[in-house]
Amino acid sequence: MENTNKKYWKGVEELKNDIELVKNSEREFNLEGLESGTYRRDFLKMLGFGVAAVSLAACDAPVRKSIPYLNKPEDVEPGIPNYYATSYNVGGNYSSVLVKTREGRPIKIEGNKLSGVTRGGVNAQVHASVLSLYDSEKLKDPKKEGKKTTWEELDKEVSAALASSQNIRIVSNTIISPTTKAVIADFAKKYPSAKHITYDANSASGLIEANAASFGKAVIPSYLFNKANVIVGVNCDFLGTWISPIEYSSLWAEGRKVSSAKGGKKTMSRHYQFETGMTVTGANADYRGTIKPSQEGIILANLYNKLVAILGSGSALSVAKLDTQYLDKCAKDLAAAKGAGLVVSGSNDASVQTIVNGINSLLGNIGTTIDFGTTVNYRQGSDAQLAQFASELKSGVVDTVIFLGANPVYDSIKGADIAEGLKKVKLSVSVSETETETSKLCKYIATSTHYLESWGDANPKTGYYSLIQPCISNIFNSRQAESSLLTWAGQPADYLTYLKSFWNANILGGSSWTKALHDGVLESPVASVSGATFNGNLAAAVASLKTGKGIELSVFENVTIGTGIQANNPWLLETPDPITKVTWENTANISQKTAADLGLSAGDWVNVTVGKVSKELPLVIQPGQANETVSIAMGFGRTSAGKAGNTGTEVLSFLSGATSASNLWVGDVKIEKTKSGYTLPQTQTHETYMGREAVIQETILSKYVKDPKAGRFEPKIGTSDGLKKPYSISLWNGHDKKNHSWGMVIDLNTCTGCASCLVSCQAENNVPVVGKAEVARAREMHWIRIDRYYSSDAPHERGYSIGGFKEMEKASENPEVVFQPMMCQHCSNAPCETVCPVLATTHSSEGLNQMTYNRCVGTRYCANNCPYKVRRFNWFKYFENDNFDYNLNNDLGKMVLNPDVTVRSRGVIEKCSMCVQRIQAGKLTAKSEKRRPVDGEIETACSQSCPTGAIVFGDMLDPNTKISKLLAQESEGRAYHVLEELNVIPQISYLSKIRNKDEQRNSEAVAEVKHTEEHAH
Amino acid sequence: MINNISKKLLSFIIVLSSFQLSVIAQDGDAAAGETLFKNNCAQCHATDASVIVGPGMAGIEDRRDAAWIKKWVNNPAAVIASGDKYAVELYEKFNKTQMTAFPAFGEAEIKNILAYIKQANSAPAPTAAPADGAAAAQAQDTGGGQFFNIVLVVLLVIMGMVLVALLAVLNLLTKLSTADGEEYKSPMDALKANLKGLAADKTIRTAAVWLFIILATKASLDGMFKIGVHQGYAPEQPIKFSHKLHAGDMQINCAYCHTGVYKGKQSGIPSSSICMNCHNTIKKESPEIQKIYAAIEKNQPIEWVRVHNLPDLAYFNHSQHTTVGGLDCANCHGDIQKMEVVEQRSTLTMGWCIDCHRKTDVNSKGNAYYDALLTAHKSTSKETMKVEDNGGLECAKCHY
Amino acid sequence: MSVVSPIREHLVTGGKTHHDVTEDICRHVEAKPTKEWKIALTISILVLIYGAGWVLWTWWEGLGVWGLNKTVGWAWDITNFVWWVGIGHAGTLISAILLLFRQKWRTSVNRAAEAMTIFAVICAASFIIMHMGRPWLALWALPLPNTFGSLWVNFNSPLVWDVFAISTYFSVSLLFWFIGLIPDLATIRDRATGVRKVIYGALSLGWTGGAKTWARYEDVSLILAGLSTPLVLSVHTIVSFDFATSVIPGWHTTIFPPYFVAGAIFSGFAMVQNLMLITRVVYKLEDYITIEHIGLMNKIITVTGSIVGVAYITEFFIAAYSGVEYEKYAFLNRATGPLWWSYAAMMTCNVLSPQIFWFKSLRENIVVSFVIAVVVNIGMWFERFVIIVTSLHRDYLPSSWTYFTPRMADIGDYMFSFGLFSTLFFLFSKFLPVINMAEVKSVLKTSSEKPAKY
Amino acid sequence: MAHKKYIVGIFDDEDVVKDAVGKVRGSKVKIQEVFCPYPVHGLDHALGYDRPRMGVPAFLFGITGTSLAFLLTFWTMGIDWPMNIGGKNFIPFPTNIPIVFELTVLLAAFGMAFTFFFMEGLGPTTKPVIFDERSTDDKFAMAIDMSKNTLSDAEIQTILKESGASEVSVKEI
Repeated sequence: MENTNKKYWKGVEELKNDIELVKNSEREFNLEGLESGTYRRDFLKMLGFGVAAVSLAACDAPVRKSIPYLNKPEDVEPGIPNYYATSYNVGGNYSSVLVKTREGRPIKIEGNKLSGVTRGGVNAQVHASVLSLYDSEKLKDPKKEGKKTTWEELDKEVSAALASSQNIRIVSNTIISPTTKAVIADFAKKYPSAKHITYDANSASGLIEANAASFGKAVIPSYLFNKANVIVGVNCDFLGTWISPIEYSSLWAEGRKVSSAKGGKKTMSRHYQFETGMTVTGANADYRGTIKPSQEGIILANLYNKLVAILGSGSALSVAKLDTQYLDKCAKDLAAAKGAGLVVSGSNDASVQTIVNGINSLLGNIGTTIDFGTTVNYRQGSDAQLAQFASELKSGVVDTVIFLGANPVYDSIKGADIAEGLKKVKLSVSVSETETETSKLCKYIATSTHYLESWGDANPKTGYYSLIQPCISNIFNSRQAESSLLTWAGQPADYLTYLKSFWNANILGGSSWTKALHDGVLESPVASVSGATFNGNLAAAVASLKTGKGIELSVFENVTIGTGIQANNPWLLETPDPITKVTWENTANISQKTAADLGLSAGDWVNVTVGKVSKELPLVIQPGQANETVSIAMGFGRTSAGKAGNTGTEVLSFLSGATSASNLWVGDVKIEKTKSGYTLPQTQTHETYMGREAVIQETILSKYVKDPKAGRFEPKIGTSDGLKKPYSISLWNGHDKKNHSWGMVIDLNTCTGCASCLVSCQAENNVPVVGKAEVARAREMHWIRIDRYYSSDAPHERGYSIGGFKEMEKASENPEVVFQPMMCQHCSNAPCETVCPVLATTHSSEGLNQMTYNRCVGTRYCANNCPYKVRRFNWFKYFENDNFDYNLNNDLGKMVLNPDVTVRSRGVIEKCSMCVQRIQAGKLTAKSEKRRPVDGEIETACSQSCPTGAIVFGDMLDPNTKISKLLAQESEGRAYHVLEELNVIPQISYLSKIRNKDEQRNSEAVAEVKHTEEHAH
Repeated sequence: MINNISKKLLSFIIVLSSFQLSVIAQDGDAAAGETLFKNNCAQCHATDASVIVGPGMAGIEDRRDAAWIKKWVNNPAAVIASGDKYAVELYEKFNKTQMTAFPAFGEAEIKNILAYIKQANSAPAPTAAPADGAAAAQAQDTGGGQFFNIVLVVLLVIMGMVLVALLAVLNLLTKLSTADGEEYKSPMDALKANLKGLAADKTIRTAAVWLFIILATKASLDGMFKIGVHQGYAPEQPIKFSHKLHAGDMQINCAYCHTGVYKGKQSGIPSSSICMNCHNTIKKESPEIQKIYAAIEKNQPIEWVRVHNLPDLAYFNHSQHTTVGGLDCANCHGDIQKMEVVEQRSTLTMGWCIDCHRKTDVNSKGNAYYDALLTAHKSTSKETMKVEDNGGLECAKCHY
Repeated sequence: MSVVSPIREHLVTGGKTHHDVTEDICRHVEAKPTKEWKIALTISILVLIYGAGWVLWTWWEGLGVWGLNKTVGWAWDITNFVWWVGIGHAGTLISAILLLFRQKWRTSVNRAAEAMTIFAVICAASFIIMHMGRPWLALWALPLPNTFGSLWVNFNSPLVWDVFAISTYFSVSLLFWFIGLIPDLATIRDRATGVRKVIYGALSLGWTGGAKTWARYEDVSLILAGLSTPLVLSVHTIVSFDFATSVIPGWHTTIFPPYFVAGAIFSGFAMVQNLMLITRVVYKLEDYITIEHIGLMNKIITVTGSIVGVAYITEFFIAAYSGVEYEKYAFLNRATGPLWWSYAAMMTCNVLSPQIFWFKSLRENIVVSFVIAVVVNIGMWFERFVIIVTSLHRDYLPSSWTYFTPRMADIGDYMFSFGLFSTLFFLFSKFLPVINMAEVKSVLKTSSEKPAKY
Repeated sequence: MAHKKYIVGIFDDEDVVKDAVGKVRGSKVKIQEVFCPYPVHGLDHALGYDRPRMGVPAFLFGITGTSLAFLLTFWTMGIDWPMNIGGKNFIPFPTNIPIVFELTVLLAAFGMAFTFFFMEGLGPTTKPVIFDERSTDDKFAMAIDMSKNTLSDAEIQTILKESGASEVSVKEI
């Protein structure tokens, strides 16, 4: 079957990239019938060392069985991982990835550095997708009316029904696979009444519409954030969720990196953000203004007018004057950076996007930072199509619907309409991996496969193609969506053949299929950046801007759960939201002032009412939230996601029927308190860093240019010989690191707080999921956390009094934000090591702070004595404990475990090991090849997955490594150790945060806020 | 980048395949070839014309040229697929049994093997001289502790005897000094009296009690040290597979079946397909081998009983010890070649690991990884560089 | 026969003869248990069983049943531990230091105080075991040869120091107590018959009370006292090292050793006071435990309470003077942060409440003494809670700051220690002489010596 | 064992017995031992005993404890298995001082106590020779071993009575 054609990345056989060799080597002996090739399906039975412990006589040790492969696949060697290149492609979100498999089971997703799109970056959702593969609540068989059925029966009945259908609709999210589209086209050929409806849960329909109107191109262009000197985002979370965040993060970071080396890059792009709720993007902006969602268009129109005034070209639009903080400054900077600016809006309102197009074209950004030569396919959904479909469905025109992985009943605004309309159709088929809200209402469910079980391809951008290959054969009795469609279209179901011939005919163009499969990508990018001419009707756009009143509700997509497709993924659920740090549920975020006005305080629950819809959910008082707005994340409140995923509150139903609906906001919201005293499942409850410069060091660009050490805090210890650096004083002689000195450098400037590293670490290191109640008790187990600090209005000097400290504990109304990834610092003088009574934590000669779980007796003294509070205690036995019914508690979920890392038992401490298993494996490879390890060969899970490259890992003893060179440059610049005065000498350095801001005193900033507020009223 | 690494990996594999004799390879091609042949080819091919699984190798150079052989060895499937006439014929002739590919063999290796085949056919086959050095080392290893115990026991016995003798003398002397007026006792009676006296003597009683307590403590401590240690564990296996026959008499290289031993963490229990490499032609009728057939038919793998059980919390990687450390299998597993049923020879306790790490030199010769370390070590110490000196006793080398 | 000196107060009142002493004390050992004792023991055992249930649950489920979290890794467990160890100081202190200072009034109280020490240390030790994530591996904290290549222990760790200090303290206290018991056990033996005679005979090690033995015995007692004095000071010093040698602001404080020792004496005396008053009433030992004793104890409580108060203020001064912002914050946070109430409770109970003993009438009032002793122990519990929890819950990185809320298992496990303590104490008070007869007898005659007056 | 004959004098008061000891010894009577319910200061001196030197074993055992503790800490952490713990030196000094102190005290205390038990023949199986059971209550019993004395029973009894003994009896034990 298909399996034998898989291309994998491994040591030996990779040889001359000759796939045939490997393929045939499996046919070493011609034992007909034995090598049907489905060995991977049986991996549950046949793990290389599946261990069944059987207790025999009481005093004898249990006998452990070793079960070998019956017929060992040549490419699987127990204990050695294989890597397969494939592509993550769920709902239009795309990432080219490598999948690490052990004994035939995928256990980890890593970025594919060969990809020109994602460039080795992976985000939290992609990392977590490997766990979705092992979701024990997935559909195990095809279903008919909720009951198990067989494929033969289903195919027969569906085909028969299709034959008599008059009006067929295929509903899907964005499909970026050209071959899948071809399959749909084939299907439509057979059933000419079939129409393909594409929609997206978080749609860019308005953008495409606007581009069609403005430029005559119904496409999404490429945004070149790396080429922009001034970036302006209006409610556009391009670092978190908008269109292609991995790609944008990487490009954005290019413009944000600075170097303290002599002659090093000391320029940065300047980033303005105007938004309602605080997003990852806003948190990383240099200047951040707050707007109500209804003001998106107005503020842009005002910006346009200001630009017109400065540039003296174009004509001003007639729009109500609205000034917000930093808007003037933004206009000035944009005008100054003409042609190298970039204005983006996340709005789904074509009018708003038209104004954005107007601004960009006024500034001459089209063709410089906005590339219409390479367009992107991530969002193709059309809200109009969906609306039409919903109304057709309701009116009974449509008699057959096939949902291709889509779940519009839950994740579209028309959900209720569709649910109602589905009752009227004759045939409804859901091609779905899990039983969703939509598929529950369908007659048939054609169980489809996870992308790691599927063949496929993707065309994320013009000229960029990539392949999807299965890394495991189907775990359940499922069939991939394309095969199902092909079957019903009366074609051979073998999708691989179809895919191959489609590629040969349309894509490969002479290049090797094998190589493409091996690399995962096939790229022939358009070299030049091209523009388009603006023809939009700005006046009409301004005229059709929607207005809001009262408190406005803004529904947003958050970084972790997204639109809720992977809602039943405990890793994602437990990943704290980068901003609120809330896990496991969504919250109503309101500003400090609005909370005060409404008489709400932390720990309250509120009833949010829009029209007739009213829902109760917990409250978060969010600094930086626009006043008189409430933001709630989508993706939660699913009803059929599964045990873990049915949590939080569904919000799209607030929007159904609202005029501004497609743009995910609605006005006139009522909020009232229902109960109080609730402890949120939050991983960080304190907001500010209390002016502790030893923790966070930051400065502004202009100061940094003058002095690379600007903003650095260098503690000195007073001695009888005067002030001394902390590290120069010691009672001890210390210990040399002779072989390696592993360390990390983390750039606070480019860490966006996206939490990709967190999930990557969780996957790599078998970190248990503890659930909502335990997170609320502050017992999450993550080895790496991302500390998010808000600035405070209190001047630092006032801190030395009770009142001053209290003041510093309060975040500003619209604070500056800094993210600081925090994990074990691997201190050379580790306080934790000294206090362990049983030597369970000691130091290695390579600079690692070693945690030996099996020696730990669990006194927790080390955790108490850790100044960074990075040690985690196993309060319970998180595996095989019914109270923690997550992946560690079912046989399927356990398949995701990394066999190289011990699963910790209860009562022991665990913490970041700097991925010692990877270090050991890398060293072993080097030793076997009789050489020193090469830089980049050994990577930690976090450093490897960072889309912006903010984490650099390596051997600090080897002068040729990236980290050594970086430290050499930054040691007299931005590099600092957190809490340096403690003299613990960490192996982890941080690079201070540089904001591209003008020098401005805090008090003035406060004054300006007040000023603009007055102005606004 | 990954390509680069894999290329390096590849070159490493080549080195690895010829690993054991790479040093000797400089002495003569045939010697290197012999090792290569015995490790990789001898399972199926004889050096003479006789057929084992595949054709005999005598005269191979006359039949085929070196380039063809290399192509074939590296990727037989490709050669067959290319429609090479000779290859196809061979394939048909041998039951459509395809030869294992050895992609790692370069020209040098092939040449060495050919040289060996030539040599083997020209000269009478050299008698195998199995080197039992490892076994001897093993015996010595455990012998140290035993020897000490024996000495201890002998000393104790001697001491006991001396004590008795001294007491007897003392008794006699006392008796002599108080002999007046006391009736003569027969020697037997005297001895009896002595013994009685000994038993009644408080000091002796106390000493005996103490001795007993000390011995009992020692015994129970020893017992406690043995908890969880399964030295000598030799479970019955589902198939009466004899390592003595395969590894000993037939001299099949360990790595032929335990394919992972030089490559990865696990040495690997061979899958049935590996057994079938030979047993689809050899001894098919044996009831034990029929079990393999049955397993394949039922599509159910054979459940071997694991002999060497390290706890999950200890990470042990075979290739670190075999490929990098250059250790023989026998070092830990004992003389498998002589075991009918495999048993656990070593204690496999952490102390045992640590002890070896303390004593063993790093196999640093010719390994660039260690060059700088070795220089640094030599500058500070006269001792050789032990595993310990390179962090071999650190916790996270095995526990993570 | 009674020697009465009219101008001086007596350590033992009521004109007791030596034989009266024997009778009074042995009566409780020899007579059938009283109803009150039975009721008290039953209640103790019930509390013990209830607590043991919680302890078993804690061990079965894991420490997650407590209210601890990632930031606050110790709370009630170590608070209780330090509290009990502190209480355990008074016994040996009374026996040893007062013996060295020849304070004869101690004779009436030292037996019960020493017993209390031992039981308190047992309770403390139970928390050491209890607080471990894997208590069944507690043996690993001892340097024993093993099969792990002989992996020893970390002698740098204050917890290992604790192990040595607590076990030494426990065993030496036990020895001291037992040696003190030998003559009294012999007295009981000589009055008893049957099985009791055999048991008490074995326990009394064949004591006859020869003058030579007594002379050596006195020497041994004195040297043991001499050894115990630094020992008792070292124990709480070492316990304070758990905190003082760490890096956590609020823990890393050089004044901890004296501060902890003073606190330990303070709480220990308060506990002795409580037990003494109870014993006095229950066993009608008013003649042995006189108002004089109570007054003296109260004075010590006031003095140590004030020392502790000075330490609290000194901490603040050091924090402010150090210039270290973490320290400053830690101490301001103690008094004004989210856990301010524990700080307030500590200050009120420990520093303010004992000051009422400046008034003689209150000092010699039994009810007031009892109540204040209880209050002091509550205060000392809060002192440890303040040190442990408020320091931990907000340390260096504000991102990790949390709050601490106890759960039922925290309380249940604490109750276990109370049950254990009272059960042991009631058993002791029934089966062993609660007052050191030999010593009391020795002061009957020499009671003309001036009792200690501070 | 052959029974020995003793004369036992019972005294009621410590001062009386102290005086009596002087008188009896003054009369050249060898006193086996005086048994008291509580320690009587000066009695041992009156009986002519040496100063009890229990400090000697305590010191010796204490020194042993100190050395053992140093050995234990230095050997285990410095020699047998040196480990890098928090960047500190392998030899745990001065961090081993608490251990050294505790072990010193422990060995000194127990060593001395057991020396004492050994010297006095005290042990759980020891059968005490009790001349008068009241000697652990409120009486002082002076035992005189007749076999060690040359004076007659009557003479000794008289001396005892004259010295203030409330009772005098003859016991064969």
